[in-house]
Order: sequence, then C-alpha cells, then structure tokens
Amino acid sequence: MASSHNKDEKIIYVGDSRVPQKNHESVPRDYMAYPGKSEVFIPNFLLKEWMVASVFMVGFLVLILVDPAPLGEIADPTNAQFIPMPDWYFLFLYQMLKYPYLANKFVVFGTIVIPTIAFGALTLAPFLDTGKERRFYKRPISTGLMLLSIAAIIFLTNVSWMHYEEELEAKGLKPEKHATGGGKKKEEKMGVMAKDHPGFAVFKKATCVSCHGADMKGMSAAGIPALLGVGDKLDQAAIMNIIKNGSENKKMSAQYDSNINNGITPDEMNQLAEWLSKQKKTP
Amino acid sequence: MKFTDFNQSIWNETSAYYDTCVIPYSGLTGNETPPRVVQLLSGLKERLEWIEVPFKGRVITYPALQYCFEGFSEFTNYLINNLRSVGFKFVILVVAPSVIIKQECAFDLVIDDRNDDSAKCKEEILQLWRKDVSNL
Amino acid sequence: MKSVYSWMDERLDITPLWRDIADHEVPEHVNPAHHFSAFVYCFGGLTFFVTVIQILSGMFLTMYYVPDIINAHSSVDYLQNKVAFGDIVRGMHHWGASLVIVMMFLHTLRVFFTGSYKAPREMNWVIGMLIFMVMLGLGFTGYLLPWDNKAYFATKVGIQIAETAPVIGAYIKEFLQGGPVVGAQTLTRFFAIHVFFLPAVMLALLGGHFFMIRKQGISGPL
Amino acid sequence: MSDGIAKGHDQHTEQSNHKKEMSRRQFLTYTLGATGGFLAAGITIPMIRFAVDPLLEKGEATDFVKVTEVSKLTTTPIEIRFQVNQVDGWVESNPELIAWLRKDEAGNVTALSPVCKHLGCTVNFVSTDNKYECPCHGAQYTNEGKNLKVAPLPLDEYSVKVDNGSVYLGQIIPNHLTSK
Repeated sequence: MASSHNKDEKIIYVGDSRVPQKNHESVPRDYMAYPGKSEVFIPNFLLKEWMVASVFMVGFLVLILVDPAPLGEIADPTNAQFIPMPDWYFLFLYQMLKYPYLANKFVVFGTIVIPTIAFGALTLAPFLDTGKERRFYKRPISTGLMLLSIAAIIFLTNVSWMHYEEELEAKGLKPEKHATGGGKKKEEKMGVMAKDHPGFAVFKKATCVSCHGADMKGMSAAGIPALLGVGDKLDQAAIMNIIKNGSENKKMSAQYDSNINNGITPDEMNQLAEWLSKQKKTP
Repeated sequence: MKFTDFNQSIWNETSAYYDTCVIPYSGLTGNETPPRVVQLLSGLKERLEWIEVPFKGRVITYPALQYCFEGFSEFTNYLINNLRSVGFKFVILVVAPSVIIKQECAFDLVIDDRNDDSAKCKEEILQLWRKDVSNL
Repeated sequence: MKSVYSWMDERLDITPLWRDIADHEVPEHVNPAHHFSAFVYCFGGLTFFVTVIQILSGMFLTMYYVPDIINAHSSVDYLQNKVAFGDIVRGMHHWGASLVIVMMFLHTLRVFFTGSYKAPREMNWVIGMLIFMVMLGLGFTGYLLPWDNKAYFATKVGIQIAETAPVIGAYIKEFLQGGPVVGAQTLTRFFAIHVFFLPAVMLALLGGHFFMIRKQGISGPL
Repeated sequence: MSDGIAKGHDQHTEQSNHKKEMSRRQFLTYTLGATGGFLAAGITIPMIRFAVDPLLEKGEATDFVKVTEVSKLTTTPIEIRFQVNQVDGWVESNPELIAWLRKDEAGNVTALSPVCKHLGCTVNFVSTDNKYECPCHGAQYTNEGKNLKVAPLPLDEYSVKVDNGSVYLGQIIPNHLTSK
C-alpha cells in the first residue's frame, strides 16, 4: 500500500484548505482492558460469525423448501366466514383486546395505554435502570419485570392461537394456504376419469349434474364438494349409500328415488356408482 | 358493435352505416336451474359472436330480452316499429339454443335452432341485406 | 485486484476507512470458540444477516409484484408458482420476516440480561428499540401486499385498532387507509411505506446502531 | 481487498513469528472468502435465477405462430384461422385470428388481416372478381389489400416468416405491399 511504503509520494486530499490535516493514524480500540485472549475481527472472528451464519442459512433454506409461503384466496371483503388473524408476533396485542377491562369502553387501555407503557418503559430502560450493576441476577426488579412480560407474551400468544384453532374447528374451516397456485395446478391435472364408462352417460342424465356440475368441480362457495377424486375417499358401496340416503351432514338429500322416477334404471344407478368410485386423482 | 360502444358524437358521425339491430333473446321461463341458465346464456353468446364479429361495422347489439311472456308477439312488433323509427332498417332476433319461438312476429330474421351454424347464419344475413339492395 | 485497490487507495485514502470498520480486536467473552455460552452474542449479527436477505429478496420480488388490488394477488400467485425459484424467493421474504423478529427479540433479550444497555450505551439501546418498531411496521405493512383474505382482514383489524387512539385515531385511520375503505389506495400506501419509507428509516437507524457499536465497542464481560 | 487490510494490520501488530503468522492469516482469509462466497451464493443464486427467468423461459410461439405450409399456397388467397396464445405474466389471452394467405408470382408469402378498415367488419375474398369485398358496406380491396372503394386505408398485414417450408405469422402491421 502506498500509505505504508512511500509516505512522501502520497497525496492527502483535504476538502477545505483551512481545515488542518489530521496526522494521527486511526488507532484500533484497545481491548487489553478485558482479561483473556482477544482476537482480530478480520479474519479470525468474522470467520466464526460467518460459520454460524452458514449453518443458519442452510437451516433457513431447508425451512423455505419444506414449508412454502402461504397465499390464500384473493381478498373478498364480503367474506363473512373469514376469521381475521394478524401476523403471529402481533397476536399477544390482539389477544389483550379480548379481555373485558381492555376492550369496548376501555379499549384505549388495550390499544394505547398498555402498549405505550410497555414499549416506552422498554425503550427508556437505560434511564429507568441506572444502577451500575449489569448482572441480571443482581437486578431483581428489571429482570423480574422482563421475565413477567415474556411470560405474558408467550401466554397471550398461545391463548390467542388456541382460540383461533377452536374457532376454525367450530366453523368447520381450514386456514387458506395455497388456495390458488398449488391447488389450481393439481385440479387441472385432475380431470374426469373413465369417460367411456357407461356411468358417465348416466351421470349427465341424473340429478347430480345440477349441483356438482358437468365438470364435477362442485361449488365450494355453496359447500358442494367436487366429485373429482371421490374414488380416493369412498368406494362404490359408500357412494351408493350417499345416493340412496343422502350425505352424512344432511346437505345432500337422498337422490335415488327421484332419479328412478326420472326414468333411470337401477342398473344404471349401479353403473353410476361404479363409475364414480373410479374417479381417482391418480389413474 | 355493442350499444355501449356508442356515444352521441360517434352515433352522429356513423349512424348511416349501422342499419341492423340485433336483439338477443334468452327465452327463460323460470323453470331452469342455474347451471342450465349458464348453458343457455353461453349458447346465446356464441350465436351472437357469429354475427357481431364478421359484421362488426354494420350491426348493433341491443340489450337482451330475457324471459318469455304472454303477448310476446305484440310487444316485439311494437319494439320493431320503434327501432325502425330510430333508423334501423333490419331487426334480427337471436334466440338462445333450444328455445323455440312459436308466435308470429315481424323480425326480419330470427336466428334459432334452424340456422344453428355460423356459416348458415352469416349467409342468411347477407341474403337479407342483398334483398334490400334489390328492392331499391 | 491488489493494483486496483492501490490505485483507488492512492486517490481516496481508503485504508484508514477500512481500518476503522474492520481492524479491531474482539474480546474473548463474546467469542463462542472460547465459551460456548457466548453464542448469545451472535443474535445481533444474525438479525443483520436476515435483514440483508429481506432487503435483497424484497428488491427481487418487486420485479414481478404489482401493488394494485386487481393484479396484486395474481402477480404474487404468478411469481410464486410460475417463475423459477419464485417459491424460494418469496419463501425467503415470508419466513425471513418472522425470523428477523425472532432474532431481534433474542438479541434484545441478550442485551437486556447482560445489562449492556447501561451507560454509556443508552443511546444505542434507544436506537435498537426504534429499529424494533420499524421492523414491526414493516411486518404490518408487508402483510397486506399479497392481497389475500388473510392480508385484507388482518389489515382491517389493525387499522381498527389504530382508530381507537383518542383524538388522532380517526386521522391515523384515514392516513393509513388513504380512503374511506381498505382498498386500492390502502394497498399503494402500504406498498410505498413498506418499500421506501420504512426501509429508508431502518437503514439510517442501522447506520447509527453500527456506528455506535464501533465507537463504543462491545460491552465488557460481566 | 481484504489482503490489503490483512497486510496493513500485520505491520503494526504481530511482529514475532512473522512468517508463520502470515500463512495462517492467509489461510483464514481465504476460508473467510470461501464462507462469504457460500453465504452470498446461497442467498443470491435463487434470486438471480428468479430475476432472469424470463430470459430462460422457452419462447414457445410467443412471437410467431406456425399456420400452414408454403406448398399449400397459391396466388389466390386462402383463409386460415389460427389461435395465438399470448401469455404476458399472469395475463393470458387466446384470441382466434383470421388471415388470408397468398403467394405472389415471385413466391413471396403475404398474409392479410380481413378486418375492414372502414368499420371493422370481416372481409371475404371473392375469387371471381379477384378482390376482397366487405359484406357490410361494399368496401373493396385488391388481392394485395389496396383499398379500392369505401375504405380509407389498405388492409393490414401480418408479419410473415417462412422457415423450412412452413409459414409463421406474427404481429399485425400496416400494409406495406400497396405502397410499392
């Protein structure tokens, strides 16, 4: 380096000629005050940091590959079924608002007063906790308050999550994960199978079409399931049972007799059930 | 073109060229299930495209008649007269597939299951226009 | 490489700058190679690492993303499912957002329990807390951008909560929403805040944070 | 760059055991570089692949669509219908288009768009007159698309590419045959 070898040749630029050039070298900070072995930052210590970062990154990439980022259905402001949930790190604040003295009339406490006090105290911690002592077990008040807050955060987050899961179960909903992307790809692959089977002709004649649709995709908004891939879940006998007696959740009523009245023979109904049982996702 | 493609100034400039009016008719009775309605309307839309695309510069599609009703023929005669008074020379009714018009009415042409084919339908319209020229 | 460096150094005298940034000693008590328990001192660095990932992946995501209520969802769907490695890049940004909060939380706890926020490092602690809040802001504004149901309803709730603030609540709501409802204008607003305003604030704060660490050094052993 | 720092550092700290320390330091520096490279690569490679994806996407018929063989064309125009699959990111469209193709005396393939330049009806080729005629208001065009009656402009063309005996059609462009 020019600076270390030929000091005389080096031109030092000083922006303003009235400012005197500083001649002192920047002196690395001396850590000799601390006992024990210290280490240079580059390369020794940074290498260790980067080793940790490498391990961290591999774990991070594995997480990404295992669990892709979710994307729900496009926002529908009229969807009254949807349970709003903030990101997980806001859950404890959200849960707090569900308690009587922090909600409704007193909502200002939950939304403003408590968070402001908590965050304010945390921000101003160095000015509130001015003692010289640094070890946490010698600072019972600040340590105690912090542990209490952490416990409260964990507790509230957990309660909020449990509550959400219960609500989902009560409403019979599933959290939207890959509503469009992944789902669409699979559905496209999944078509109506065994189209030359006589049951397909019966299906088109029968009452099935008016709800489940000619493409057998059902109407998810109205709670009518798709019949594509029904053979993976039910066999011929189970399908026949639903046709004869209606579905378990009573959403679909018995369809057998009305079809017989429409001129479909019992043999054809059997063909229909057999054909439906052949509707599998994978051939 | 669709009636929505016009505003007053476009109409002032080009009305001489648009002498044919198309009325879509879905002929619903109310007995249809929703999927059946979808099927009917998409069939009707397809028929409309046979006319709208090749004859874009001469025909205008007006808002549709959706349900069948008593007195269809009187009403349509009244409608046709009014349309002619605006300046349309021809009024064509395009009917959804499998809907049958039993009553007499004064349309210059009815597109229904009898001429259920893009080429046939185009030919009929051309004939209609040619007839007009020969009348002159 | 070396000659390019010397050429630049001759003109700009950058060696002292590098010395300032890189040339210092790290004491034993923060070195996990000496005491394994010193791994707690890595959290700050890892937070920074994830922040860098967030900035980079965010920059790349905007190559495909559109902040518009009609196209936002389709563009996210497209970049995630149709573009090669789109699931990884979006995954990085999505999971990175959570991880950065986790890491920052752990870093905060480490600083708290080692009492490192005490004099003379009070200012750095305050700046750190500001960074924490900016990060939460980034999380809140970023959540809306894919414009799916989760995004929409969570944001609606968030804005309702902001509205409860006395006196200024209604104004905050109006400001965040940009209109009478959560909709097109909210999305563009959140996009601008998420992509330009908060990152700018965060970079400034991070600069201050690092400057103070170099100036004051790491806190001594307990 | 880091070499420079390392060297600069040497000169004012470690004096003893100079040579040995140098090599260890160098080793650490290289390992540091490698680790840094690994970190940078792990993060940026997916992103860069993500960014250049449009370049690597197979350009399947994005610009030109194969419609027919040259050998099937004559000096009399024939009507060809074809679909273009236009995918622009998440915006997809599949319009069906019509072209009238002919081969002129010199063997050049031309393709005309049958959309009348008057009011947008679809013109047809009438072989008895050797003209394009519009059913709506009687506009007429030559077989090269030159406007004869009613229409203010000649018919548009498709850009044509002939490759290995096949005809490919691309964008619609203003007619350049008639200006010659």
